[in-house]
Formats: sequence, C-alpha cells, structure tokens
Amino acid sequence: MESMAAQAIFYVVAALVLASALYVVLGSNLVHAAFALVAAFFGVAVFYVYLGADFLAGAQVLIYVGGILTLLLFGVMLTNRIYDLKIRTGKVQVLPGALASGLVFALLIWIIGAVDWGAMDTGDPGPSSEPLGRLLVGDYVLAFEIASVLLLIALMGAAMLVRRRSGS
Amino acid sequence: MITRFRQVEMRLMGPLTAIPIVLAVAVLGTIAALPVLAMVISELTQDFIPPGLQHLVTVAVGCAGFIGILALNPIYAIWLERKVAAHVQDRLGPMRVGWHGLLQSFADGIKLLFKEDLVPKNADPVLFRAAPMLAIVSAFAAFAIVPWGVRSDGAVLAVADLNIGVLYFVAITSLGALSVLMAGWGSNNKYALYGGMRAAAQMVSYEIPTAILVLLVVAQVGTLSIPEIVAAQEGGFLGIGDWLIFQMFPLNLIGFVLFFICGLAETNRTPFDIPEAESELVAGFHTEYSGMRFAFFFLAEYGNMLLVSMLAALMFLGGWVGPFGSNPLLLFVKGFGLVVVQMWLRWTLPRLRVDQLMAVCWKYVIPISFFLLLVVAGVRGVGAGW
Amino acid sequence: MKQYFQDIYESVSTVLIGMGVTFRHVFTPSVTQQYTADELPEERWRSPLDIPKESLQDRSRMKLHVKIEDCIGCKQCERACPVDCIHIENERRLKTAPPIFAANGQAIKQTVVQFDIDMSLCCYCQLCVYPCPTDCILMTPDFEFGGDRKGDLLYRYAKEPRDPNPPKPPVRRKFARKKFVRKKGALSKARPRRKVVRRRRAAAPAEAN
Amino acid sequence: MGGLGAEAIVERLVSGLGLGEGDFDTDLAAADPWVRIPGERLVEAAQILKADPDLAFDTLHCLSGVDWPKDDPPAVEVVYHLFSLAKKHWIVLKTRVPREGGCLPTLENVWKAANWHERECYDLFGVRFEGHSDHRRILLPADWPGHPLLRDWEWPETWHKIPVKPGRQMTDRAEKGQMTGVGPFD
Amino acid sequence: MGEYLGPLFAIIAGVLFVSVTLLVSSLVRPSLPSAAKEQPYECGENPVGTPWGVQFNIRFYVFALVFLIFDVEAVVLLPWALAYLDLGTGALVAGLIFIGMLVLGLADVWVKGDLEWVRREERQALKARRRQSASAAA
Amino acid sequence: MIPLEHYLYIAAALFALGVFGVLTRRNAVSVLMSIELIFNSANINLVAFSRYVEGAVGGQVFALLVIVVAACEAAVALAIVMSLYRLLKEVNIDRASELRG
Amino acid sequence: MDLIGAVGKNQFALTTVNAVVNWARLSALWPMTFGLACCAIEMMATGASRFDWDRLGLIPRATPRQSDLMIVAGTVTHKMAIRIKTLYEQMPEPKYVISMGSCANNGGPYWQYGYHVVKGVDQIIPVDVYVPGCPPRPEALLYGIMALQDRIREKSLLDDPRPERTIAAGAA
Amino acid sequence: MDRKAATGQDGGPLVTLYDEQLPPDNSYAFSPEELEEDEMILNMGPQHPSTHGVLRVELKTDGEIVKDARPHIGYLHRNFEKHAENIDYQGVIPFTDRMDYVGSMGNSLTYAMTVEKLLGIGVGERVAGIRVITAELQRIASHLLAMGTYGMDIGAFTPFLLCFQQRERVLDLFEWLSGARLLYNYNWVGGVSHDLPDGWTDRCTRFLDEFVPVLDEVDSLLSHNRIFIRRTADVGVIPPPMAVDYALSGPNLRGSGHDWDLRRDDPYLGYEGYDFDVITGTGEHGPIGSCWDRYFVRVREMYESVKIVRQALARLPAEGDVHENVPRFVRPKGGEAYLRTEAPRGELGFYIVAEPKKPIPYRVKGRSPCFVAMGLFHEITRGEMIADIIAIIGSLDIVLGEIDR
Ligand code: SF4
Ligand code: SF4
Ligand code: SF4
Repeated sequence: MESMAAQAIFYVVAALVLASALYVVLGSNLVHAAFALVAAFFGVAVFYVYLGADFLAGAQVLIYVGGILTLLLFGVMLTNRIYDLKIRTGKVQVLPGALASGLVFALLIWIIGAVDWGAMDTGDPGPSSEPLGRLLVGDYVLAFEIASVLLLIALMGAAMLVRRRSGS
Repeated sequence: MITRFRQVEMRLMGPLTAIPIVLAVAVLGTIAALPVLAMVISELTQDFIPPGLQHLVTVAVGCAGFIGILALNPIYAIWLERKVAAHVQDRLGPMRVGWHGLLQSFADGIKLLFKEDLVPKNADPVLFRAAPMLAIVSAFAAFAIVPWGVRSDGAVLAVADLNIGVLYFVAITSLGALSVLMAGWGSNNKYALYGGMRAAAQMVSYEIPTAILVLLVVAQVGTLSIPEIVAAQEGGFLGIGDWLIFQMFPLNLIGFVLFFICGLAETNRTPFDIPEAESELVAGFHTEYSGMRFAFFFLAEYGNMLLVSMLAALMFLGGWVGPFGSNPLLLFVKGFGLVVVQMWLRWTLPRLRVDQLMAVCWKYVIPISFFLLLVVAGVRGVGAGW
Repeated sequence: MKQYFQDIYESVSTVLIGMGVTFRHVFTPSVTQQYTADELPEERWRSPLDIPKESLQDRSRMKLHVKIEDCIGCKQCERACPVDCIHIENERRLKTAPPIFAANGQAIKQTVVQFDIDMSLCCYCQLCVYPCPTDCILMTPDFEFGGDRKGDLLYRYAKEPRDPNPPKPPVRRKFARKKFVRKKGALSKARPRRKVVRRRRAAAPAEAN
Repeated sequence: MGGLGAEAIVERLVSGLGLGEGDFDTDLAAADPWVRIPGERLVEAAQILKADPDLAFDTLHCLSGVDWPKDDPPAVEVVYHLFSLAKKHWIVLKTRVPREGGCLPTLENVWKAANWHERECYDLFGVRFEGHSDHRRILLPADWPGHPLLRDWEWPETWHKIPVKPGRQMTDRAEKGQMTGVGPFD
Repeated sequence: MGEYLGPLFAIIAGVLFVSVTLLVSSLVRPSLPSAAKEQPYECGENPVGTPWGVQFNIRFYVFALVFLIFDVEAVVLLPWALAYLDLGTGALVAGLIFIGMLVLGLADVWVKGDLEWVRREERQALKARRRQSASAAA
Repeated sequence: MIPLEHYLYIAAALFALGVFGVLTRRNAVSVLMSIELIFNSANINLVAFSRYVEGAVGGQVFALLVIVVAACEAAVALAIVMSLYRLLKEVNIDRASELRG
Repeated sequence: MDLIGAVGKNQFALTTVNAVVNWARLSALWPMTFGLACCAIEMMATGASRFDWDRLGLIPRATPRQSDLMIVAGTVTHKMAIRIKTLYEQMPEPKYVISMGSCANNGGPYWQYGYHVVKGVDQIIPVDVYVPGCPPRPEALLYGIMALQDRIREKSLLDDPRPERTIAAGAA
Repeated sequence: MDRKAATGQDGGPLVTLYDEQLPPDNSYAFSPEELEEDEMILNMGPQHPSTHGVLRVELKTDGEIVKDARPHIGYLHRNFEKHAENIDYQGVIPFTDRMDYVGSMGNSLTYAMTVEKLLGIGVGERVAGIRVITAELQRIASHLLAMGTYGMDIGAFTPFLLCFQQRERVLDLFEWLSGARLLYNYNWVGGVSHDLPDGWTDRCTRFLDEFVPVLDEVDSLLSHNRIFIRRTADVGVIPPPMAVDYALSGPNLRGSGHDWDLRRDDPYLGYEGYDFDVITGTGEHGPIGSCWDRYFVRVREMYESVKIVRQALARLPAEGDVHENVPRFVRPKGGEAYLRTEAPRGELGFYIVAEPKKPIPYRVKGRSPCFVAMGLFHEITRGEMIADIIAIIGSLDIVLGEIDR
C-alpha cells in the first residue's frame, strides 16, 4: 500500500516539476520564473530521495535552492527593471525553438523506449553519504581536488569580472 | 446598505462559529501536554505493540511532540520574550490578560485573525501571498527532523529520523532566506525591499559558517544523523563530560559559541536584526504585512529561534543526555535555555550595521571556523593514531 | 593582526559586561506603578524617590475647578489666560438684592451667568489661578476626565446658565471611577504659597512700571 | 567677556565700508549695541567682519526678521546677531528691506549657517535672498498663501479644505447640544 | 525512504496550517479597501517611483557568489568529514588541500576588498568631498 | 517501484524544455535558468542509472561533481551577465552579440 | 434569507463571538510609534518602565500595517495633517484613534493664533477617545486607553467598523 | 487684542474631512528626473520610529550609501513667534516651554532672563540658586533622554528604559516643585513660580547620590560597548571648522573639540562661582567630532551637572522670597534685547523687540540650537550609510518643537 501512495506522490511531484519547468521557459515574469525554478529543483531533490540518493537530495536543496537560486534571484533583481521583466519572445524564435526541442524530445523518447537498459532493482541502497565520502577521497580524489581548484577559479574569476565594472 | 463586513458577519452566524473559537483555547492547552502524554503512553505500551507497528508509534509520538512544540512554542516564547524584556528593564510586562499575562499571546493571535488583511495595490500578489507560507513551511519542515528523545528501547522519537539529519537542516533553513526575499520583493515597498535583500544576504552568508561548524561536529562523530550525534555524547563525567562542548577544550566551546552566533544571525535576532531594523527600515521585509500574514512571519521567527537553539543543544550540549540519564525534558530545558539567552542578548546589545554584520561573518566567523575545522581534523587524526 | 584579536577580545568582553548588567537588572525589583482606572491605590503608588503621594500632588496641575459661589466675576482669570479658554459673562446684581460675599469676605456684585472653561484647550499653565482675588479658581490633581466626547471637556461652572438647552448628564463609564475629592476643608484652604505671592505683589511696588 | 568693545567694532566696520555719517545708524548705548547699514553693502560688511583678524566674527548666531509696517517707508528689518568665538565679542548688524518685493544678498557664502536662517526669513517674512542656493520655503508647505509673520497677513479661510481660522469652538459645540454643562464638583 | 514521510507530513501540515488559518481569517475579518490604504507605505509620504525600478548594489551579487562557492564547498566536504575517521592521513591531506584552496579564494576576495559591503573607495570618495567642503569653509 | 524509464522520460522532458528555453529566451538570466534545467535533467539520469544499473554510488559522485560544475557555471555566467548589464544596461543576449563587432 | 432573523436566532453565538473577539482586540492594542510633539515624550514615558503600557498588552509597531491604534500625541499641523490622514488610511481595520493632549483634541494652546495648527485632529480622522492634558500625565493616557478598551468591549461585530464614515456621508 | 472674540464667537463652521481624500503633498527636494542610474529616493519620516518626532529626511541613495540627504522640517511649526506677538510677556512662558519640550526649564529660563534684561531687573540669590538647580536637573533629564533614545536608535532598547527610569525621578522632583511633569511654567520674569517645598533638597541630594552609579552602569552597558562604538565612531564627523561655520553650539560644538561653554565663558546666574569642567570631545575612537564624541560629551556633562547641583544645593540661601522681583505688570520701556544661555541642546537665545509701554512683545524670535544643527545635516550625511543617518540624527540630539517652533 505504501508503495502505491509513494508512486502517486512521485507522479504528482513529476507533474509539478514539469509544470514549473514549463513556467520557467514560458512564463512572462522573470521573478516568478525564478521562484518556479525553486519548485523544479525541489522536485528533482524528491526524485533523488526516490532513487535512494538522500545525500544528493540534501546537496541539491542546499546548492540549487539555497545557493544558485539566490544568486539567480539577485541576478534578476539586479539587472532588471520591472518593465523589462516582461520578456518578449519574438515568434521567429519560438517556432524553430519549439521545433528543435520537440525534435530532441522525440529522439530521446525513442532512444529511451528502444534501448533495454538492463535495469535491476538493487533494493534499498542504504545511506549513501559515507560511501560517497570514501569514493570521493579514495578513487576520485583527483576529481575532488580538481573540484576545489574549479571552485577557486570560479570564485576569483567571477569576483574579478564583477569587480572590474563596479570599481570605476 | 450592508457593507461587506456585515455580509461576512452573517456567515458567522451559524451556531458552529462560536464553538471553534471557544474551543481553540482549550485545544491548544491540551496540545501543550501532548508530547509528555504521548511519551508516557508510548513508554507504557511498548511491550504490547507488535514490532511491525513500533515504527508507526514512534512517528506518531514524534508528531505529537512536533505539534506540541510548534503550537506551544510561539505562544509561550512570545510571552517569555516580553517577560524577559520587561524584567531586564525593571518592568512587569503583560499583566492583565490572564495570570501575569499568560493569555496575552492568545489575545494577540485572535486579534490578528480578526484583523483586516491588506495586499497593497502595486504589490506582486503571488509572491506577497506565498512568502509567509514559505516561511512557515520551512520552519515546519525543519522541525520535522528534530528528535526529542529516545525511548528506553532505543527507538527515536521524531517525526522523521533522517540519516542526513544535519545536512537536511542546513538545506531547509536556506529556504527561509528565500521567503524573506520573496516578501521583500513582493511588497513593492522600498523599506521592504531593502530589508528583504539585506536579510537574504545575511542569512545566506551566515549559512556558510553554520555548514562549516556542522562539518566540525560531523568530523568528530562521523555521522550526519542527529540521534547518533547525541548518542556519541552519552556518558562521561557526571553524564555531561562527553558533551561535545567539553571535548577538546576550548575548540568545541568556541565552535558552539560561533554556531549560536550563526543561529542568531539566521533568525535575524539582535544584534543581527538588520533586516527588520526598526529604527531605520521601519519593519523591514514585513513592513507591508498585516493581520494573519504578519503573524506567520512572527511565528516562523519564534519557531526558528527554538529550532536553532535545539539544534545547538543537540549538537553541542548533548541533547537529551544529561546527568540523570536521558530525558526529553532535558532537551526542552536546554533548548528553551538557549532561547532565553537569545532574548537576553537581544535586550542587551545594540544592532550592528549591515557592512559590519557582513564583516563579522566573512572576516571573523568564517576564518575562525575554518581554522577550528582544520585543527579539530588534525587533532582527531592524531588521536585516531595515524 | 594584533588589532584583529584585540577587536575580538573587546567585542566579547564588552558583550559579557553588558550581559552582566542586564542580568543584574532581572533581579532588581521592578519600578512599575500599576495604574488602574480607579484612582491609583496607595499600595500600588510608587514614586521613584519615595515622595509621598499627598505632597507630590499638592501642587498638581490637572483639571481646573471653580468654586462658583466665591467667584466675583472679576474676569482676572480670563484676562490672564494665555490660551483664552475661559469665557465669563456677568450680569450686574440688582442693588436691592441681598448682599452676598465670597469666602474671603469680598462682596459679590455681579452674577456670573456664564463661566466656561474648555479643558480641551487649556494648557494647564496655572496662570489663571494666581490673579484670582477670591481664590476660587484652582487646579486639582484629577486627570481622569478623558472620554469619547470632546464636548465633555467643556466645563460650565455658572449656576444659572443662559443656555436654553438643559445640560445632558455625563456619559456613564463602565468601570467605577472614583472622582477625586479633596478632604473636607482642603478646598477652602487654598495653597498657602499662593497667598504669599499675592501679598508680596501687592506690597512691592512694581519696578517695571 | 573679552574682545573689542562695540564702539571699536562699529568704527572698524564703518571705516572698512567707507560709509558716511548718514549712511548708517547705530546705537552703542543699547543693551545690545547695533549698527544698521544699507542692504547693498551687506556682503561686503559681512566679509569685513569675518575676515578682519581683530573682528573675526566667525559665527552668525541668529538672524531674525522684524516687520515694521507703520514705519516710513514700511520695511522688514533683518537683524544679524554676530558673535566671535575667537574674540568673544558681539555685534548686531541690521538692515532694512522694503516690505514688498524686498531683496537682500545672501550671506550663505560667508557663514554657512545663514542658509537655513535665510530660508526661514523668506518663509515667514517674504524677504528674498539673492543668490541663495536653495531658496525654498522651509517651515510652511510650498503652497502656503503669503508670509504669516508679516503683521498684515490675511488668514486664509482654509488650506486644502482644512480650516485655518480658529473655529467657533466652544459656542459651536454648545449649540449642537454636545455640552455636559456639569462641573466636576457639582 | 519511508522516513521522508516525516518532512512531507511537516510540509503538508505547514501548508494546511497557513491556508486554514487564512481561510478562517478571510471569513471573519473585516475588509474595507480604499485607495489610500492600498498605497505603499513610505512614512506617510507619497512614494516616488517603485523600488522595482531601482537597481541594487552589486555587492549583493558578490556576496551571493562567494556564498555559493563556499556552500558547494561545504557540501563536497561533508562526505569527506563523514568518512574522515576511517580514511587515514590521505584524507587529512586531501581535505587540507581542498580547504586550502578555498581559504586562498577567501583571502583573495578579502584582499581585493570584495568583502566590504560598501566599497572602501566609493565611500572614501564621498567622504573626501565632504572634507573638501569643510576645509573650504575654514 | 518506479521503473527506470519514467525517470528517463522526465529527464528527457526537462532537457527538451531546457533546450527550448535556451533557444527562445532573450534574457540572459532566463537562458541561465534553462541551462540549469538541462543540468538537472542530466543529473537525474546519472543518479537513476547509478541506482538501477550500477547499484552503487559511483554515479552519485558524478552527479555531485556536476552540481559543483553547475554552481561554478552559474557563478561565472552571472558575473558575465552583470558586467554585460553594466555596459549595456540591458541583458538581452542579442544585444550582447553585437558587442563582438 | 432573512438576515435579521438569522441574527436573532443565533443571539447566543453572536454574543459569544463578540465577547471573545472584543476581548482579544482590547487586550492586544498595538499602537503605532508616532509622536508629534511634547505629548509624545509623555507617551514614551507611558511606554517606559514606570508606567509600562506593555502591562495592558500594547506593543508599539513601527508600521501602520500592523497597528490597531493611532495615538495622536501632539500638535497636528497642516503640513502634517495630510500625512496623518494617509497613515490612518493605511492602517487595517479595525482601527482606533486616541487623541492625546489639548493640541490633538482641539488645537490646544495654539488654537487661536496658530495659523499652521489644525484645530483638532478630529477634523481629519475620526477619534475614539480624547485624553485631556497638556501634556496628559502617563496615567491619563493609560486611563484613556482603558476608556478605549471599554468602548471596544461594547462594540458589536455587526457594527459598521467606521460609523463616523456613514454619518459624514449621510450629512453630505 | 480682542479678548472677546478670542473665545471663538465667529469663524467658519466645524468641518470634518473624514471622507475627503486630502491632496498629496509631493514636496521633494530631489526630482526623480535628476536621478542618476542606480539612485533612489527614500523617505524617512515624518512618521518614522527614529527621527525623533516629525522630521522628514529625504535620502538619495545608491544601494546602502546615501548620496545626499535633505531634511524637511516644519511638520511641527506651531507658530511660536506669532503667538508671542499676541500674548503678554508672562503668557509667552508656557509657549516657550513648548519649544524645546524636553528641556523646558531651560527655555523659560532664557526667556525670563531676556525679559529681565529688557526690564533691567535682576533676581535674588535664592532665585538664582533655584534656577541653576532646576536648569542643571533639566540638563540631566534632557541628556538622559538623548542618551536613551540614542541607544534605541542604535538598537539597544534596555538603556533607553534605564535612562527613562532616572528621568522619571527628575520629573518627580519637578512635579513636586511645580506641579507639572513636563512643561513647568516655572521660571517667571523676576522669579520662579514656587519656592522649593520642604524636604525637596534632601530628595534631590538622594537622587544625585543614586543617579551616579546608575549612570556608570548605563555607561558600561552602552557607551563602551564595542558594537555601539563601531556604530558611532567615525560616523557623521563634524570637523571643527565646519562646526564653527555652521554656528553649532552646546554639546554638538564641544563634541567637535571646541572648548566653549557659556556657563564658564559668559557666565550668568552666578555660574562663575561653581566648580565644574567643560567637557569636550576627544576623538577617543576615530576622528574628533564623530557621533560617539557628541554622545559621550553629553554623558560626561551629566556628571558635571551633578557636581553643579550639589554645589548649588550647598550654598542655596535658606531664606528668601522667590517672588521678590516679580513685576506686577511687565511693560518694558521699549528697545530690544538678545540673550542666550547654555540650554541642554546648545545656546538658546531669545531676541525680543519691545514696544514702549505695551504689555505684549512686538517681536520675539527664538534662536534654536537644533535648527542650526539641522542646517549642517546634509553636509555630514553625504557618503554615509542608511543606518548611519539614524545615528547622526540621534547624535545631534534634536527636538523638533524647537526646530520648527
Ligand atoms: S491653566 Fe492656563 S490655559 Fe488653562 S485656563 Fe488657566 S490660564 Fe488658561
Ligand atoms: S479671577 Fe476668580 S473671582 Fe475673578 S472671575 Fe476668575 S474665578 Fe471669578
Ligand atoms: S497638548 Fe500640550 S503637551 Fe501636548 S503637544 Fe500640545 S502643547 Fe504639547
């Protein structure tokens, strides 16, 4: 029974994610779009929970909702006057865009349907954070360190970019 | 001519209308006793319940505690705050509504319920309405993982016992910043926007040291789950010797103080109450909020106060572990004790300026917590023998 | 670097000092004077300097009162009032009417037919009290006379008002409100200091003139 | 108080300005000795008073307008109370402007403090100050009629519908039957 | 996964709490809208312009940026901290390098003045103007 | 139990929506949001595969690294948008391309 | 539906609700921090330790949106009147006004030559309670607050929240 | 003057405007068109928790920085000068009380002394002593209010109430003395209205004894708090030459380091006989003339006032009539007089022009120290942050009743 309920919740969340994503790309109010993005990110976090990646779910909320979104919101609020927030999308671009993305979507659907993924149910994987840590500092230690360098570069680079303009 | 007000009143006229209001007071009183009641029942019945249902029972008890805390906390925290303020200032505080004003918060609540609710004309109606909801939801959701005890058979009494407990906490509190930003932006008011932006920047900044201090704890106990963190603090001299705060003196003590400071900042309490800074920004991000919607911000603020206090207690002060064995009441005592300290600080200190507040975070708290983390990691490594 | 640590040290220490001060205040008795709508009961009266209530109220300048029996209609008070909130109208008493006297022995030659004081304009400066020759206008320590009708703040003291409309009774208040009543004899025994004032004034020739 | 006597100050000022006998007025015997000079020479006088190291009037203490409608010619007198913190002495400088359309040079560039004082004088007396950097009303709303401290200022009936003239306060309410008519002891 | 019902329950409870209260309140509260009431509040003044038309200090962005980087860093470090005790010296070194990088970044933005809420130069410039006018007065 | 394909469908839909947004949106911040959607869809795939195919947490490590990259990308891209805005007082990417000339 | 009949039928419910709501409203009067002149100092004193209006449940709020009570403490000038009216309008219902001091009551000492003083704040906003004094003692203000509480106690939910409004409109 | 008409026999009907929408008054000093990119106009006041009354400050902000600030005053313009032209000399005193309503003893003292100068009369020694005592107590009360509200502006609420508690004691003394708590009408031309009641001096001494420790306590709670210092030092600096140029006076002037106090340098009421120090700003934290300096000058002045009151109480003649020199009628021979005293907020002056033999002054002008202090507000706010505006307003210790009169 529980799994029934769980499935129902899953599809509700899925619908929510897609609806929010739809608003993100179609909505006319940029601030609202940003907040719709919150819902989408949150829904993705729920997927992670379903997939047994609870650490990743936490990370998703913390980084995407707490971090990237705040940044995006500040970005929106800093760069837009309210009368610009209505985003004009010329018809010219909508049609090819829709076509292209529809094509991509169809392709993906076809691939997903056609391929046998060899999926197996591995059961509840248990807490994922500690093995993650082991992997991260073990097998993937290089990636771990590179991530830090990447972060450093992003920090310095972005700060510099902003600084150069605002200093004058 | 009948105004809309009158028509509304007509709807009130059903015989049912009086009952909820009269009962509300009684119900809330019962809820207050709920956690203790549930605990007792659960202790008594644990032998009779089939093991398959045990989990459900603990969750139910956890829920009871959750609702109890949430219903009780704001009402009495507000009363407590007013009393603390009053006595610090040689006053008496609320005296007239109930014994020493104990019913004051009920009166405030009912009044706000019956107060007109304004949505300014040029505000963004969606964001304006969603913001208080988000504030409450984030407070509620964060409370869901706060365990408030273990039963004698080791089952954790909590709504949810997540094994990423502290990460979840850090993640959910970042939603609070969003709600403030929403409110500030949605109000279309200059003070509110200033307040909202400041609040978001502040809460976001202080999340970093919070996360680092959580790391500090995690690096020592090797788990993210809160009950396990508490379990790791059991025993020791007088039952308090193994509290994290007393270990590696004074590193963890400093860590605790910093964590508490971050908690103050995240709940926008003096000296970090810039976003609401009454003397400059009128009422900050909730300048335009009236009636019930304002009450939600208020509730969320007091909920968050208790939340950070309880988490500090769980992580550093041994949670429900104490000299006389483990007892959920201890957690409440510690939690409310820290809440009182927050209030005490509020009525003592002046307020920092925005830039100073940011400087405190980035130039003092973060470097020090990084330093703490490294030292603790090193010491632990040496202690572990490699 | 030194500055950095000194900053931390000073912040922490001054915060702790401050917390000590506030902590001490939690345990000092509160100074609140719990005013009630009735006149403040003696046991709740709390003057921060322990000045007895009676003597503190001795010169209190709240509501004005006119002992209209003693008023000789000289209009000194009206003239002295900087706000002009006193309005007096007299009628000459008939020569044949039996002579009446104020408490201090002055003959009352005029009937005061209108004596209005608008307490909603008054600035409670007491300037009207000093020149009164019969000490019949005075200020009382009663301040509990606010209400929901501004008209109630206009006090008409004349015994025979020319107003054709009979006055309405005052609004009843729900809580019992003890009116301030001075002890017997207190009224006639006006403030001694004030008498001194007047005597001196009369005696000393006015230098300014 | 130290400093120069009033006589010396006036003497220096007058000689500095090169004023003749009839061009200025002075009363050195008054409680506060004053000197009245023509309005055109005001800035010059102020500069002398401030710059002369012996006078060194570094503060404009007070600036007041006084309306004299009955004088001949009717004028507003602007009175400058000057004080020297350095030398600790006083002088009162006066000047007259016609009531209608009178105009004085601003002293803002000599003493910054003059800025607000002059605005106030303009607001209440209608004296204009030429060259003032922020010549707006200061106390009264921008659309207030007239300059109320002029003695013959007419009270407007209302301002934005709010009555300005004193209403028939007591009698009015008496007629409406709002009276209680009861003294406190009756 | 079942334990996640807890947060779900809490979220639903929160939403219900808010909406039920607001519903009850909307039934019983008075409502007398008027034009002045719905104006934005600005200390009783008529506000000029809308705040939405205004840009905010770029500082906000800088802080959010630095925050984001450190946030990510904290998340990546969490598994490290969890597994730390079992991993030996290598973990310490790896963590040291990682944190070292970040501290470097912090030092960089600190030194460059990005952590000032108000850039020192901007403020100094304005204050200098003030000082000029003061000395001009002297 | 949710079948793997359903995750993949959702991810595909998110991806397509992201692509659509990138193609049609003019506002740079908006484009960024769409890109974040694409990142998310990739992440869903990663985690889903690691759960259903790998049966271990290796995919999650990659997802974590993707999140890191996404964060860095967002930070730098927004910084660029900011400086663009300072220059043009507008964040229309069409205008931005004019800058080249 | 016969509304009057409905009211009559549920008289008990009405009185209970009324009592509870009025109790809540009168014990949680949040004034707006809003001082105009000398009276404001006494208003501050009323909030301070010796008189402590927190005893009666008053918490000053800075924004009109969250306040129920406007204490007009001081002289209302023409320039300020417009702002006062705006602020009053911006308070949500139900709202109460206490006019504190002679100036707010009637122009006070300035009624006669004060060309820039509004002769009573009740000319621009409806006033519930007048507190006489210049300045009124803090006790007098507390008395006024209690008088206001009495007035609230007698109010009915069925009343038009702003009766003065209809009267004024009817008269016009 | 027609006293009959004064009671309101004629005039328009009583109007109520509940339903009228009053016209918006958009008096802005900065026009929106002039704004540069990124700038915004922000109003603070007239209803604002910390503008100390009805001051309105219009800010041109760029983010958190204030590019320019314009104070708007006049929201409390109560036409003191118009009243003074219509009311007799004695009757003006209640109106002077209402100018600086936090320090009304000082106002009526100055006014009374100016009229005395006009009349050429003096006061006896006891009256002078009483006047000194009341003036200094008033200074204490006023500075306590300034200190408390300043703490509140910075966000500390408790010191405010602790200060008010002490202020209540002073008010109690005053009430005992004069019957009123705030506006005393106590200093008369040629005397004071009441003699000291029995036991007053004892209570006053007791107050002084108990006051000093409390002041120390508040000092340690607020003045030396690191946060408070950081908020106020190096903010709103008034360089010494600017202070003179703008004719600042009182604690504001002394905060900028000028050693100037009328009580010592131009003594009246026998101040020359008292032993006290003139407090000046030292620039202990940050540059001289900062908000903290001005604030701390006030705090330390309270100690000096305590000293003066003690001396005055000790040497007060036991006997003496406080009404000795009160003239029966005040009808000056004409002429004009200007006199200033060191009121709590600075040098308060009155300029009175008298018509010969008239009981009503021809013109009274009040020179208000706060008006002057507000004049340089825009200079010292430029480049500060929004929160600092509050700190600056508080440190100037203004009272709107005196600015607007
Ligand atoms: S107290 Fe003053 S204002 Fe009141 S009636 Fe007497 S003289 Fe007039
Ligand atoms: S001064 Fe006294 S006697 Fe004369 S009219 Fe007034 S109250 Fe009557
Ligand atoms: S009533 Fe009196 S105390 Fe109150 S504001 Fe008016 S003049 Fe000042």
